[in-house]
Amino acid sequence: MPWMDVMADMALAPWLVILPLAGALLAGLWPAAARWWGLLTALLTLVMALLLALQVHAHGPMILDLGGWAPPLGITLVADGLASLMLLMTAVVGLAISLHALGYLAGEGRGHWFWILWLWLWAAMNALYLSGDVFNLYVTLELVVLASVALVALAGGAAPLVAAMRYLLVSLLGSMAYLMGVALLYGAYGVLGLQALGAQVALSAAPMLAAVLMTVGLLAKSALFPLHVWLPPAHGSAPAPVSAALSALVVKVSFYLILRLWLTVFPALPLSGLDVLMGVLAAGAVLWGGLMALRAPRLKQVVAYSTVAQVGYLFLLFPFLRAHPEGWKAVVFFAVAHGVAKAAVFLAAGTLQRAAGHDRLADLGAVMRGRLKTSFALGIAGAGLVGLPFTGGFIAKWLLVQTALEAGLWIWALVVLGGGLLAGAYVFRLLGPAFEPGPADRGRPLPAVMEWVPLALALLTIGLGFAGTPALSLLARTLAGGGG
Amino acid sequence: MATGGYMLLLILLSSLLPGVAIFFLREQQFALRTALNLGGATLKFLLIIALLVGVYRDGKTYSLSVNLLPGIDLVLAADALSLLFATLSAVLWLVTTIYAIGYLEDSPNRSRFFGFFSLCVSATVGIAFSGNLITLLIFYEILTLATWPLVVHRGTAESFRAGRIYLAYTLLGGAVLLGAVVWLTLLAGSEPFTAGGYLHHLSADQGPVLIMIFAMLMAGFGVKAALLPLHSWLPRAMVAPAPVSALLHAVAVVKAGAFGIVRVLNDVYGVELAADLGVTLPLLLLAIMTIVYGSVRAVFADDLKQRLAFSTVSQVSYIILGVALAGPIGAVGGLVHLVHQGVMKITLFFCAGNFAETLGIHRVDEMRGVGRRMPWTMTAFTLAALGMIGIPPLAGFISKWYLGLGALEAGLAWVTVVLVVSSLLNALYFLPPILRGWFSRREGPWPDERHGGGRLETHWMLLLPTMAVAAMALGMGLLASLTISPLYWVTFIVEFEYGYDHIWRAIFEWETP
Amino acid sequence: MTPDLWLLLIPLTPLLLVSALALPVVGRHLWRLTPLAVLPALAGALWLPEGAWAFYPWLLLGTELALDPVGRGFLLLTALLWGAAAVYAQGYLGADPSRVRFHAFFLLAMAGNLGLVVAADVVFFYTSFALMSLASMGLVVHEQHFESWRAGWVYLGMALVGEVALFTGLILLVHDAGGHGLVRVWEQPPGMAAVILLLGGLGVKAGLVPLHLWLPLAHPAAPTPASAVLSGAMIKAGLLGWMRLLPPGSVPEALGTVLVVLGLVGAGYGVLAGVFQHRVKTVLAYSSISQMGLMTAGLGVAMMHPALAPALISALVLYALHHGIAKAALFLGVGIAQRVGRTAALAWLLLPGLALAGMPLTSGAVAKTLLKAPMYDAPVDLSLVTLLLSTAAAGTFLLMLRFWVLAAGGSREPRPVPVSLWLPCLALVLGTVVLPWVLAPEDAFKALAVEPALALLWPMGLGLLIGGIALLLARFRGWTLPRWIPEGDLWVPLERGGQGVLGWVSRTPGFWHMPGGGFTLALVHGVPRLWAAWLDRVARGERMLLRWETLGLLFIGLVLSMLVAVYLGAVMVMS
Amino acid sequence: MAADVLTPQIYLLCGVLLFVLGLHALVVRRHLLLKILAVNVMGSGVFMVLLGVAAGGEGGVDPVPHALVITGIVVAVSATAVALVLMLRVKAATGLARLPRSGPED
Repeated sequence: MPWMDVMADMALAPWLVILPLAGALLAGLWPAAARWWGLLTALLTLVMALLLALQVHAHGPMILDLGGWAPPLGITLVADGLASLMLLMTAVVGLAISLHALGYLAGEGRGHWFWILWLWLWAAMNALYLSGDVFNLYVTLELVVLASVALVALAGGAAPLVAAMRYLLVSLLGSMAYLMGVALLYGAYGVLGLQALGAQVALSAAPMLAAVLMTVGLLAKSALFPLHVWLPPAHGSAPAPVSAALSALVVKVSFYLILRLWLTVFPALPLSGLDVLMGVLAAGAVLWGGLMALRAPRLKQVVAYSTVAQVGYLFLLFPFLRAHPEGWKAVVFFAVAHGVAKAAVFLAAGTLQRAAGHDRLADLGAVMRGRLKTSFALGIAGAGLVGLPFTGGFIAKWLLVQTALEAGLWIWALVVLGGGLLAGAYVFRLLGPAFEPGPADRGRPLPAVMEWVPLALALLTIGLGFAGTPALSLLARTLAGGGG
Repeated sequence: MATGGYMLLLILLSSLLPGVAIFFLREQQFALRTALNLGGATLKFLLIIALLVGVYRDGKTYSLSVNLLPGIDLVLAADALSLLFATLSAVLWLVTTIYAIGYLEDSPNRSRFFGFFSLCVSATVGIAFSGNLITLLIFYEILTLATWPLVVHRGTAESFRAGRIYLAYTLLGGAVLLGAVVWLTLLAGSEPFTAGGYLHHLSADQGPVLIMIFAMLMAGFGVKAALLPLHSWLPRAMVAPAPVSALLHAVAVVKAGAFGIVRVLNDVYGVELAADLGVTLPLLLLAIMTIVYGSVRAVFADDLKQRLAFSTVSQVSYIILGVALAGPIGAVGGLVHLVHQGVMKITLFFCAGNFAETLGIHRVDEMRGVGRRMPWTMTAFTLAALGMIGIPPLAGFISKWYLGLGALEAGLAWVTVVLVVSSLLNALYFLPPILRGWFSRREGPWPDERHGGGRLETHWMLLLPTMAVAAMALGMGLLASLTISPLYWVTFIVEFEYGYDHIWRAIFEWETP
Repeated sequence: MTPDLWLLLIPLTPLLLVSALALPVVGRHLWRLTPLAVLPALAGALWLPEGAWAFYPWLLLGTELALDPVGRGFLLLTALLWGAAAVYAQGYLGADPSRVRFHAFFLLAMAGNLGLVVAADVVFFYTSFALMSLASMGLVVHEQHFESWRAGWVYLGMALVGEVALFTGLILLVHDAGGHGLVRVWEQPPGMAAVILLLGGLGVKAGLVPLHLWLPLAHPAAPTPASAVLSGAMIKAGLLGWMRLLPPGSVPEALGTVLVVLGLVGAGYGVLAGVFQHRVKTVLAYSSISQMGLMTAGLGVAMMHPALAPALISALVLYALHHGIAKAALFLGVGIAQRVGRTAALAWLLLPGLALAGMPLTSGAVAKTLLKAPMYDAPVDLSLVTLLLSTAAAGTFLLMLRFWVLAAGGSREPRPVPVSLWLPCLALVLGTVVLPWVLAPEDAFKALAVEPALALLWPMGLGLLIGGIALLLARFRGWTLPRWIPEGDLWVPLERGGQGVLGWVSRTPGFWHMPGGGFTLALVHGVPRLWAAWLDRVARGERMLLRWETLGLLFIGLVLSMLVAVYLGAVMVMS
Repeated sequence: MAADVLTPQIYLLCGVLLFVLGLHALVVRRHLLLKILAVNVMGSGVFMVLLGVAAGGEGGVDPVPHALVITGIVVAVSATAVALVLMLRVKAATGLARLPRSGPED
């Protein structure tokens, strides 16, 4: 198609950072209209992300030196299949979050702070996905963390503040470890670019130590069991759109970074040994998170613990990386499917919480019966979390199991299947109150958008059920690893 | 290239869309809801008739495929077996919808009920039209999702417990199934169902792996088919309203499991390969154990619906027994029981529902003298129960006849002993309610009488469907040789599996006496 | 009317009438039409052409109906008896509130009985047989007394066991033959298993001796018209089934021996047990067992010597006809005897009783003579059999004496006998004399010629002698008949034993909670408790993890363990 | 020469030492201010390592680590600012400038 050719020459990547940043700026300058700036930004960013994905799909990875400066001092933007898929997921979920926030934050005096921070967070995430060197990744990572922490704290009150504080400290700890790793890498090789590092890293002490420090630091940020404890309070007590953004997007950011590092920088390092350790942690996460989700008394806590469990699947990455060349794609697809489904669940939970005035599961029945659309969204997106068919979650689960079996790692296949059972248990626990006898009650009046957005996002998880092939072919346009 | 896949899609949507629409109706919108329900059910019925005409008269093939993952498609296709199951579902659904409208009159949450009810039929028809194992798996899991709300519909602590147990079993089964299907897909790719199986070309040393996968598949489907160690959810799920029990037992859940087993045995492994692998005999033994165990438990169950539930546990294994005999005649018996059991069991559940709803009868010993108060329902009950025992000329007899002949043909004459024992046990738990109903006198009032004083013994929407399915149970046996009978149809299916000459020589040669 | 339609109408008419009973308004009165339901059958027996055959491919698995000479005889019997009983029932039931139900089951059983006579394929035969057996249950328990329930359960249990045995036997036959038409089935000699199953399965119905237990319980319990058809027509279905499914010539000859032995034992045992009975209808029931024994022995001889089979079979048909009519006449007569004076009662019951005992010129004499005649032509000496048959006739007479005594004795309340009672009874009584001369005059005359009256009379004399002695003893020495053999003979100890076992089972709780049930229970109650405890433990762990100290240690620990892991991996790669 | 070789080594060693000290304090100290300071100490350790790296390169001083350290300090300052604000808020909301020892905050 001719327009595709025109597009091939366009530098889309910078806009994905510039647009949200500009949005944040405008929202700050013009607080009364912050929401509309936010919405406009979200829409435009989605369009850009879509175009970028198409472009990458058609022409392969794009590399752009900002301002013509070459690395190491200049900043390079790299948009390949993996990055553009994550950008697209972020944009779609981001638009939904923005729309939902329109209703959720309606009538709140300090609402514009949300928009500023949220667009700032979005810009930071996009920048992170597009960064091509380890130090820029550090900076963007810190930006993500600071914005997220501020967003959590936005809710006010003791619980969110304490949660935010804990989140910040854990994140900073992780960042420091990561930065130490960066320093070690630079000390050893004198370059920062992912590709350049990948080309040089060999089996020796410095990169090994760097890899471990960076990985563990990022593990703390992505809340892998047993370093997950900061997540449930933070995600559970933040405002619903923020919870959605944190659980669906921010957690994926540090996972993405780990994947990038091991895919591009450290392929030369041995994974045997590490894969078992990570696999065990992943299994522990799936089990622990699932059990905690079964016990938590509040809707959003259940969903937060569900994130803890599902992060476990992400770190099956390591066994897969070692045993199967394409294995990481399954995990990435899972990350995308989980992002969409989890956002839908959190947004639906937010709607119910707003309608009922609380989110205690035991007393939520009436509102769930009254707010059918939202309960439906909860159900469908929940099915996505469990991995029931016709949802992206099913395809993701299928890919995970397939990869595991293909590589002969049946034990991880068992973890995936067993985790699905636990997920089934807590998702149906969530839905239970809707089926108790009693009156239906619509609760407090809410803008319609708060009901429609979770539903639309839930339907999108069904759409993802048919997106396996395009997503995989987009992932095939990922920049290959370095030296190995 | 097959065309007309839109027909299949339409058939799915004919229940899906009304179902979704019904969810968002208010409780009071009775007329609209009923119109949507019946309209959808009728439309589906007509579409399936059109499909049948297309397949059998015009020789068309219908299929539709959507890509899911590289090399893996979601395939809907109509072959003889799918049409059999789909027709069963469509017909019984129409009837059950009418029944449910009558049954749930004035009860709360009807919109939700009928919404999930319609989702359930969509999933079942999806299972019927699944063209490969993955599609089957997908709809199978959807069915779990759609039936759970029906099981917990009443919202009592008991129904939640039943729902939990149901989920525990079915999700576990689904997980095992997923593992098996992925594994099989890795070995053999995602092939469409093929009569005679598609695993022949795998090398001989794959044998142990194939056996393992077979066991997993059986465990996965066996959960819903209530095979022996996996049956406990079924009697507990009886807390659901009567139309749901009827549907779970007759068509949807239990049948889906049995249908899956048939598919795996006939169209994935192929009977020949399965027999070579030596997996049919264990399956046969399992089916036999289930048959006997279910019957024994039914004898000791005092609650009418419990008794029917254990009877289902037993009867569904007839289907598995039939296909596990690994011969054409046994397969005829098993497959035809897929339909016959459905019709008879739905009749029994309708009757149980009528008794409970009209007179408040829940236990077998409360049925004294009910024949005089509700002769029509009691007639239907008698017909269906006798059919279950295998008394001619009812549908169950036809199944049992071919199962027996199939056992002899397979050289497993001892299986007939199982049939005999099971028949006697069936008689032991079905005859007492029949005899009490007809010949005992009622002293004192009924436990909870409603619908009294009308010209009919109960609400017409309860009575009419009951009579209709009872008539079917009779007609399927009495007129088994008609070209529209399930038996005739099943012979077509079996023909594809075993080859044309074989089956006709074995079964229908008496046509020239 | 074409044979196609006619043959089908024979079983169909009663079924149509049953359906009509369900009609909204008129249905409640249509039971009065019951006697008319036999008309197609009666007409068919009389006027359907020889070899009438019809095929209905749409019915069941493809149904064949036919009328051969054997079938014609049985059809005539069946139609006559059911017609007579139906008329009788109109008067007998009077204003019974459950009469519609009675007639419904009556018609169903009638349809089954008529259907199995004209059936020419095993599936339809089995269908009709089952319909008859199960619907008769409705007749047996009609009165709803304790006695009828007890009799009903025994009847039903045994009938079902017979049913499944028959089913299995038939499947074996069909499997061997590759088709289920009777002609097709006859082509293959049946296997041993099939023979045994069919012998037993049909033997229940035919009252073959160890399987006869239901008969003496069910006959007295059922309403009189029902007893008449049970004893007159329905138990003959067993005999007909043997003739149809185990035709002489294709079955092993040893089976013939078995049948002869069992039949003769039954003939003797029936008499023995019968004379000790104290109720009229029970005596008649034992008489039926005895008579069926004779017929069984006759069929056994035919199986032993296939050459004699044609003659024996036609004799057996006549015998069945004779016994059916006489026995039905006696049953119906019992109902009348209770309403009239002693003499009149005896008058009603005398002729059929004599016929049963083989009084010359009656159908009994003709039948017995014709049955024995071929045996004299047998290649081997069958004099023992014929002797025993004659002795059995003596027993029959003795039994009849006992019957007359009982029927004439006891209290009675004279009531008017409506026409619907006496007319059918009279018809049957006359039938016992007239029938052989009308139906088979040549045979009847031949029978007269073959056997001198003496040969028929000595058994009666013997019976009279024994009976007379007993009567005299009773009259002058105050001797009463001991109750040596209870009603239902072997069933009584069986029932006691069964009750003992059941009592033990019900006192032993383990039996009522099936092992699986207990397991499920444990699963349902135990697992959730365990589960909750586990969840609590996990939650405590989570609180532990939340402490900064733990978190920091875990962080450091993770760094160290990953270092170790990577190092180990590196070592592995190096080596 | 010995001093030339030794200086970067000392920087590296001190950097690591600072990092570990900071880590220790972050884990052990309960007051939030101390924790925030501990993070800053850790950051200083990393910067020191970077400076050591810059000094250790052949062909003179590498400018890139300096750029990195400057950027890092900017980031650290903003993070510290956010953390301090948050600490004050926590103090205002709970009355304590420390994290509760256990229990989910609900």
